[in-house]
Amino acid sequence: MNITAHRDGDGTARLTLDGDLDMATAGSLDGHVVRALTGERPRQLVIDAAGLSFCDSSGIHALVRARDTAHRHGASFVVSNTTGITRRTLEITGLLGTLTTVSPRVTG
Amino acid sequence: MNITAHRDGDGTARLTLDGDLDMATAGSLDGHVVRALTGERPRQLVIDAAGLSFCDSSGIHALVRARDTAHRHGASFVVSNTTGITRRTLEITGLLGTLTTVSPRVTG
Amino acid sequence: MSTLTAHFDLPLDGTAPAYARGAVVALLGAWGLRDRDWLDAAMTVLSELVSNAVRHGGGAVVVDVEAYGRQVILSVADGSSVVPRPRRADGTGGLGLTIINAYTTRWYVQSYEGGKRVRAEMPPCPGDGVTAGGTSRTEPA
Amino acid sequence: MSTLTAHFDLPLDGTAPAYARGAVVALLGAWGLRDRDWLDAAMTVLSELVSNAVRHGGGAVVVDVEAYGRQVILSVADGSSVVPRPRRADGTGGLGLTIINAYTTRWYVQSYEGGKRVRAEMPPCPGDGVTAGGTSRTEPA
Ligand SMILES: Nc1ncnc2c1ncn2[C@@H]1O[C@H](COP(=O)(O)OP(=O)(O)O)[C@@H](O)[C@H]1O
Ligand SMILES: Nc1ncnc2c1ncn2[C@@H]1O[C@H](COP(=O)(O)OP(=O)(O)O)[C@@H](O)[C@H]1O
Repeated sequence: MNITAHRDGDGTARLTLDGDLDMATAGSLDGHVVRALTGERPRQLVIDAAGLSFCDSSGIHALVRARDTAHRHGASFVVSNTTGITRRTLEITGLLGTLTTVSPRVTG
Repeated sequence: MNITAHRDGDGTARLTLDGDLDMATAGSLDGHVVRALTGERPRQLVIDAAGLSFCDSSGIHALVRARDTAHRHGASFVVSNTTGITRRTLEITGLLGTLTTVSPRVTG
Repeated sequence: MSTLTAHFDLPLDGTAPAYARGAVVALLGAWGLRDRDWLDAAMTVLSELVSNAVRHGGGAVVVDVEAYGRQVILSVADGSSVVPRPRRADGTGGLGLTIINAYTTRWYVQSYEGGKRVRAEMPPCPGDGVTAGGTSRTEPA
Repeated sequence: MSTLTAHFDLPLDGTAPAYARGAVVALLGAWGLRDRDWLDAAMTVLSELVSNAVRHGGGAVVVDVEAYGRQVILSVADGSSVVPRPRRADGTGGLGLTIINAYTTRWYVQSYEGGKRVRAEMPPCPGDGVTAGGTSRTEPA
């Protein structure tokens, strides 16, 4: 699993995933999410899953945690470009809509 | 195994290997060698092994056959850019020098 | 119809699911079971089973793969006799059995050498490839 | 010291060596045996053994991998009772046993279920990785 962090001009933090998201690599995503949300606080966190070749429940839980963390930091959240087995597994678990529709930042 | 054929201006036919050369892929090299040597006859056949990630005895025999075929077609022959396990195995079999030193075309 | 089997030990390690997927996808490929979507589903099931064995099971983790023609059973044994039970999903877990349910035709638990073994039966792999006799020439990835 | 084993069937097919390498490199990785040069040599030995079983052996091909700590034995059984003998190399073959000789500490032939089994003992894998207890966190490739 390779994770690349980008910061767009419009206040979007983008994490691009490449490889397999599972028990061994979920912790690395957790770390990247926290780093992306601290410092210069983004308005939105986008996780680009185009290069995600595999994702099991450990991976899905990491995506759910990423969403919760983004909301806690006042950022909106979305997983973009899900394909193949990742998309099928998100569908099965009932989380496809939740994770792939932009969930608005909570303003408190 | 991916094999790409190039023809240089100076009459060199070049086959670039990418992947594993073994029982399953040696026949594909045989075919490429014959095609590279027919038609516009090259003065030299170069097999570029920089992308060769694995080569066992089936692969080495295919390289030996390539050399014999090149010589029969009046072309000189060399395997270039051998590294790692391929180079070690060529050394062990005593064929490193034979295959990686340009063997002159036989003019008959 | 040919029967082909594989049996191997896995250490209790966070990397066990990934290595297990790598080994089993190659074995299934050798057996001519190469349908991409089916393999993806089978690897997801295997990954859930191994992750659960590492996370909740402990002891020796043993993987068995059996193919009866294009019918495949994936089994993962561990040292705990606790039987997996679906639980409500939260941020830390609870989706594994849901996924196993969805991708298998059935799954069940057997007792196995002081611990247990979870057996997951996959729907048949589409296509027709090598059998023990061997005919397919598809090149491995 | 931990003992870890794997055992699997292979159909008689030209792609069997490649798939066998894929499966065994993942298994050895799971077992913490991840030294690149050592794995390359082990995969070469395995490839020669499986190629010979497919080419000369026939019948059922069965692979066994045993790790006693960092000491590994690769075994490949086939249905022929003919014992491999070095032959002079030519354009079609004869280098396999030379390569097996060079990369193993020793190899020998056992009779096995009506056929034979060639066992190849590798030199110990350098480094220190997971044992059955499991500690390494190296990510699979
Ligand atoms: N191999 C196992 N050994 C013991 N208990 C298990 C095993 N697999 C699953 N369980 C139990 O079943 C529950 C549900 O499993 P699962 O749906 O995979 O969710 P998760 O593992 O993410 O908690 C687990 O929380 C655990 O209590
Ligand atoms: N598994 C086997 N079963 C029967 N004979 C074998 C086996 N492996 C090797 N041999 C015999 O030993 C000879 C030498 O083997 P090897 O050095 O690997 O060369 P090659 O297989 O390329 O001919 C073979 O030609 C074959 O006659």
